[in-house]
Amino acid sequence: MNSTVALLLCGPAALLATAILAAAASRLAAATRLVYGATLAISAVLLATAASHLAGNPGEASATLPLGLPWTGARFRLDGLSAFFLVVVNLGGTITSLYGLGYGQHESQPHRVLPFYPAFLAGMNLVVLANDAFSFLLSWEFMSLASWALVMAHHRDEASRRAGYIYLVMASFGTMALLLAFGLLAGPAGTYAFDAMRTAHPDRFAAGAVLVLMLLGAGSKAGLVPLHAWLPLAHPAAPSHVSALMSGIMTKVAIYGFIRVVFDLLGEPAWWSGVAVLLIGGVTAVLGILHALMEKDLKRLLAYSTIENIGVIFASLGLALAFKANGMASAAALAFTAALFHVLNHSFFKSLLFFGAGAVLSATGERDMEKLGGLIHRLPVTSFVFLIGCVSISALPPFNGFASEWLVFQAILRSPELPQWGLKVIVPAVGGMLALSAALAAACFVKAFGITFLGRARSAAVERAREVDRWSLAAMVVLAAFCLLAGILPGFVIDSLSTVTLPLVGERMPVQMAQPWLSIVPIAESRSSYNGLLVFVFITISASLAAFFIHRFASHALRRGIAWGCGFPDAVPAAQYSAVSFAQPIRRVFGGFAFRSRETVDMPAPGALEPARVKVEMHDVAWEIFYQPITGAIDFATERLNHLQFLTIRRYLTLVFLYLVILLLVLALWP
Amino acid sequence: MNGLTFDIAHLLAGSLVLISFMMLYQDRLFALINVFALHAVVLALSVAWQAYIQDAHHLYITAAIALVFKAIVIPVGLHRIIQRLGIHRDIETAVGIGPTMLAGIGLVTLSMVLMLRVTPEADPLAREDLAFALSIILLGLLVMVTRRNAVSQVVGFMSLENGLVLAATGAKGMPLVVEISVAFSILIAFIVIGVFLFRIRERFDSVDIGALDDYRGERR
Amino acid sequence: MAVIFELAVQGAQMLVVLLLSPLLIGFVRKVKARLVRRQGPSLIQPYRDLVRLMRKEVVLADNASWLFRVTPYLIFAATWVAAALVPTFATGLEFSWTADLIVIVALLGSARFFQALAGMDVGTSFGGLGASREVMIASLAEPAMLLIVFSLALLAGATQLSTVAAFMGSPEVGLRVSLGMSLIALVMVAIAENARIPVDNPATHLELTMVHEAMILEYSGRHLAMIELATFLKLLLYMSLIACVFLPWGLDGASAGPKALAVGAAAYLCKLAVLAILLAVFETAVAKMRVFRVPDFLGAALMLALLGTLLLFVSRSL
Amino acid sequence: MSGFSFDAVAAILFIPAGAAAILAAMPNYKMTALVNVIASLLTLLAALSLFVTDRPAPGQYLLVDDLNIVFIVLNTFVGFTTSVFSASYIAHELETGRLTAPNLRFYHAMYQIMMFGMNLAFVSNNIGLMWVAVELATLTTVLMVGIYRTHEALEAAWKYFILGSVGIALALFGTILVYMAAQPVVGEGTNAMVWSVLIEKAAHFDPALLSVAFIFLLLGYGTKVGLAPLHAWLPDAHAEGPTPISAVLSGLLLNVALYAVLRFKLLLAASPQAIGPGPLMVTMGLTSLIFAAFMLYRRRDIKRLFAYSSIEHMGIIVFAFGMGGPLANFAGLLHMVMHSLTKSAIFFAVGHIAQVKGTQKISEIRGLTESHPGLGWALVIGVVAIAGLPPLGIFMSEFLVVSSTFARHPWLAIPLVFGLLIAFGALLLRLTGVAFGEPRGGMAPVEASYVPMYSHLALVFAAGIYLPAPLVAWFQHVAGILG
Repeated sequence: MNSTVALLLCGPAALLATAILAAAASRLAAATRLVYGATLAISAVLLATAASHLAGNPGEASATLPLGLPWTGARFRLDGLSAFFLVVVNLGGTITSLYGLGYGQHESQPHRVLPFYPAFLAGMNLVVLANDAFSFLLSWEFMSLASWALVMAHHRDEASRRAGYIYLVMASFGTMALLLAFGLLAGPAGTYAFDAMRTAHPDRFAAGAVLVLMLLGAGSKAGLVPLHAWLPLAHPAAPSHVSALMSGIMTKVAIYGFIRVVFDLLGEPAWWSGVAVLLIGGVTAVLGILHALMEKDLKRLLAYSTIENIGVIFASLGLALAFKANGMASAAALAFTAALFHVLNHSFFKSLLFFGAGAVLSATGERDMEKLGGLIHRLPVTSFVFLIGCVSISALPPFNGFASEWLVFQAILRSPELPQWGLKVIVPAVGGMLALSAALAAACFVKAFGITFLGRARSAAVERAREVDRWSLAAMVVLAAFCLLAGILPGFVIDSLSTVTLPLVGERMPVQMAQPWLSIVPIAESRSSYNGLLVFVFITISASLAAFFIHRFASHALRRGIAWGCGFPDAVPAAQYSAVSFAQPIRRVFGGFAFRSRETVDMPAPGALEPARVKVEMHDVAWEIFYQPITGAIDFATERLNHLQFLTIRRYLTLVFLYLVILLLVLALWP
Repeated sequence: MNGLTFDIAHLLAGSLVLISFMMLYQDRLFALINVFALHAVVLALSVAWQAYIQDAHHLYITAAIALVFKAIVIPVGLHRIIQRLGIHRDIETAVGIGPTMLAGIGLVTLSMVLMLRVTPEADPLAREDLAFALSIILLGLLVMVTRRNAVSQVVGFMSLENGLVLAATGAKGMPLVVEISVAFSILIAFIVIGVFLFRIRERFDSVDIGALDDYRGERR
Repeated sequence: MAVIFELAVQGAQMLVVLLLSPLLIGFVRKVKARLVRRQGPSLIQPYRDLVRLMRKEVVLADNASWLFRVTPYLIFAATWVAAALVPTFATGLEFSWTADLIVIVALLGSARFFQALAGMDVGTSFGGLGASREVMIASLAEPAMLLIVFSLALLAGATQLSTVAAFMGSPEVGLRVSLGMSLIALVMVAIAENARIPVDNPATHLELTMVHEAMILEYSGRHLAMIELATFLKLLLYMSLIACVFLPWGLDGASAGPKALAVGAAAYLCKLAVLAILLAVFETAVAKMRVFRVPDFLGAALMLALLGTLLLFVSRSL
Repeated sequence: MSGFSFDAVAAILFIPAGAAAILAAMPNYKMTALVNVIASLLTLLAALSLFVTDRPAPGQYLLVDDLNIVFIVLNTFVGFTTSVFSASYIAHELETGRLTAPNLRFYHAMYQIMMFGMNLAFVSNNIGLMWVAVELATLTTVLMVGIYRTHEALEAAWKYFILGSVGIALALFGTILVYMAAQPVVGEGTNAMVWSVLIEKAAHFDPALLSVAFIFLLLGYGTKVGLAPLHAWLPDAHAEGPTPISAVLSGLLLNVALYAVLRFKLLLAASPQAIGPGPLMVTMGLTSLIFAAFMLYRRRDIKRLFAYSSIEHMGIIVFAFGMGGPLANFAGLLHMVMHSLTKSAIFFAVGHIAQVKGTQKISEIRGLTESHPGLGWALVIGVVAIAGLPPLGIFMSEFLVVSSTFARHPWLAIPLVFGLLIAFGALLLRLTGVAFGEPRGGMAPVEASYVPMYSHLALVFAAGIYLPAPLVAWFQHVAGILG
């Protein structure tokens, strides 16, 4: 039993112990501080361990406990992949706990959050460590269960109850899909250990079925369209720091599951599997961000943008699959690295943004952007870090979001070397989708920041807003710093990812830290290169140069006055552009096919006094196509079958009698 | 065994099936009960005959129970109940006589077919017995499901049980036959008392769906 | 020694773009004025405007935040860096490898991002109007631009502008349909990005039609100067982009020595002049379109770019 | 056979019988409750002693082997916990006056007789004796279901009684047929009804007779297992009887009938030419599962809801045993044990909830986790367990059933998973309504006995993450026996 793994297993154990203690002591006043402090410490230890493993790169280590499935035992294994995802999980866990130290104080019913929060963290850690199907699924579903309990924390409002319900049903649907996938991988003999699955290669059809089932199972947890319906309901319903965990971290655990099975256990992929994943990823990215643009609830907007990022990640995973299937190891390594890098980045800025939303929520009590505005004056620090989050997620240099998307595009540019025509044509198209989603993301977050923090206050709640506590601010500032660092020093991250990519796609990206001036060069400098650090330095220098010159040689006089606004008299704040009106042009452009949206204007008759009204009706197409029929069918079946509860005894006897006769007939006709 | 004993046993069992058909045909309660009394008598005879040919004396007890209890006590009791509940005028078949008869014929053939698949090595008497018993049981069930009235369903159940007794006695040296027949008599007593005491009104299914809904909040 | 020379060249380029861009604008305006038989302002009018603006005091709306005041410098810096990284009179500059074409597009994206935010900061309805229309246009223009980048990169096997330019200069390019399509798409995108007619009218202040102007409505004084300069730089950037990709003649490595550089500079000026005249003619020829026709316009660009990319495979396979 | 071990088996039978006699005579209800608990405890101890002592050789009437010892221990354990629960439950019923002291005397006596019947059914080595025992248990439960004398209670009892009697008759006919099949081979007399003998000789029996017999037995005992479409009595009996009885019905009586079915399945499996029992059981299992899953949605009465979930789980278990093979049988056994524990725990909780809220209507119960955290969270854990979520025991069995089925017969796994998901949706929907939201209904603090339900849940939880090696070996051995 390897010591590292032992240490890593003690972590979840400690977390579970914390959960139990929290359940016992959750009504104490100090409980919040204690619990989040404990989780902070534990996650930090786990983070350090995993990071050192990833950096030190001593290969794999495994351990087996006499738990779980009797004849398999609970197996755990630490390799590059799980180490990386452990880093992601526990980095998120650490910072979220830090945030929770402050934010948790606002919780009205702490006893509904505190016990489940450590359990949730423990579940995610265990998923990443598990090395047999049973432990994996157990931890997976335990993770869902804990997060469900957290979603139900505010159980008094109808919305979160509904969210929780849909969430857990979808989660167990996903688990069933994974269960079937593992059933196929394990075979009739029931060898549930991953090591055994790794060696046994399923035939083509089985492999295809496993891929589809993984897309269903892991995809439903990660939020791939059309399995995303639960995500924008559940993530916002939870307390904000939990939303950050669910959106920033849990979706990544789902991606880990996908990678573990498809890249590791399944053996050599078929080229069409790449096509499937690519297309789903591209569509998910575009639809997700379009939905986000239409939202006016800040947290729901963030949840939808999570869907977009998941799409980007899956697209580049699909690219990696396609390259791997054609034996282009270096290109596969590039795409795979890009995906993992984006995983890390998204965990940074999505957590940051959800923290910001939480700060806004606790400062104003509002999630609806139509009631916010002008917060930049009230929450200076929060607004600044939120702005950094927005810039990062909009993939703008020199921040981290751009670095990973740039790598994705570089990977896409390798596509002409692919032999299959389908891929040759599809990959650039998907590239176009990704570019579109990136541009829309920028639009979306201009809206998110502009409506929430800029302009004038739209409600009295904003006037009373005060900057949030130190803990929350500290957490957000740390994340913002990470966003910048990962953006200007991408080479460091890429190199530390080499231990992950090497075993899974058989190749690694060239060493980046050796490059002059710390720039990153995926293939060759003559092809393409990017140096976030220099770009950052140049922009800073030239901006400050300009500022200096102007203030030195030109005027620096300044006068405050009322807004000009083309000479219109100062209108009420309600006259500002609102979230909906901001999105209107884009809705006109894309709404037609994405939401089947229709705008109707009813003008009053000339001289009539009532105002003209604009009605916009939009449809959640995925919901209407996939979910309503199912619920309808179930409703119909229950309605029909329910009559059987109300038969008379004679009728029940008749049932028995007929059944007997039928069986006897079967027997009589038996060969 | 010699042919005569076999023929007599065969005759008795066959006539039991015939009487079951007669039951299917009745649509008045009193008539039904009388026919059932006849059924019980014939059963008693055949059981006694089995007791004689297997010279298993404990079977005489079964025969006696059948005669006293089923042929006399129960029918009389049912007569009284019917008068109490004042339902002796009801026409109470849920399914028409014709279809019922057809179904009955189908059931008999079915049981014959099933039992003929049994390997001939088995004791021929047992085979015949089983075939007849099976058809009696199925016919009894048929009576139960084609009649609306509690009393006639009780009758159906009892004829079904007669079939069981027939089978049990037909099985050579089967232990516990007496105990079982006693247990069944008690069971039937329960049912009859249930009909009588609990005032399960005219039918088992008297408590209509609406009522169930009101009581259990199970309305859709 | 060589390093110093190269650094000098790089610095020279930065200054050149900075100093040349107002002149370019002045030139375009002059030509447009001539085309409609007007005298028009002098070539150096833009310089005068800038200086004047810088001297004026800034009138700041009451609830303008720090972001509003920082933005102009950010926009200017981002655009300037981007412009400095596009080969103008020489390729392979000292820092040209810090950013490839994608990064340059993204840098302009950052500039736009902040400009839109600044537009919403004061909280007038016009700011929001401008911002929302701007991001709508960008949401179509950027993918189109990236698809153009794809087709160029697929052709040249690189997104590094110097390499692309060198490749386009080399004989093996030949005449390709997809290149033509990319060129048209690029021009359309450039028109949209620079808020020129028919997408937007830089000279208008008519509320319902303006996009770019609406965002910077609240700016004044030195801030406005910064933004104006950034706009000039952007136009120059796109022109030099088109020049170095589609008319890469006379371009040479930065280390080629003074003589070659002089040739390159001369060639560059000619190209700029040609493109500017073309732009002026085009702008005088067409009328501004309704805002909600713009998506169709850019959609066409997007389709052209995608088509170019796909045709590339076909032509490759032949 | 060693003297003590014989005592052990005898004790399992005579302690309940004797206790019943005593209870029938005792006036004071507090005492009766206590005696009831003590008797159940003693029976449990006797059952446990079967592990340590060597077992009696199979006799004419009694038999203890690896298969039925599982059932015996489970039976006596749940019987004991239920008696503890029923003590507190019944006390409350007496206060509210739904039951009177004489009722209680009757109730407790009946309880012990029922335990006697079930234990007898398990240890009997004789198909006739088993039949008698099962009927005894059934009749006692019928009487207990009707104990409230309300209209619905009588209605339910009557339905149970009639359908049960028909079941009895069919099962008896099956038994007779088995005897007829055995008699030519084994010879006349009791031997032709003794399990241990039958199993050995089964290969030589007449396959046609055996097949007919199995159909009758499957329907007869299947009625008691509550397999659709023979289930009609089950929901009402659960809903209208006293909750301890609902717990016993779901937790134990269904297992008794299932045990009988399994025994005869073994018999049939031993005779190759007869029809395979597997397909029949798989079909019935899937039917019950899917049917019950859909029925769960429209339920308004909380006890009836969980009654239907019992049908669903019996379907899963029968399916698993029908699939056969070491994995599926192991899963079936595990699932049966887990279901007994979980479902009885749920009924414990539901009983107290119904008492404190004064209603069984789901629509009138809200926000339990807030008004009564102890009961509410117990219900949440119970439902989470019964819905097959980890880290609780049923997840493990469902994991094994589904994955092993999918690996062998993919097309059978699809409807299985479908049914599981449908049922999950319904249970969770109801749970969300009952356990969360604005509290509604009676707020009075409840003096509940939390020990039984939480001990059950603790066991289920433990089994979900850790099965002790001896238990596993033993289960695997039994699974091997079941073939």
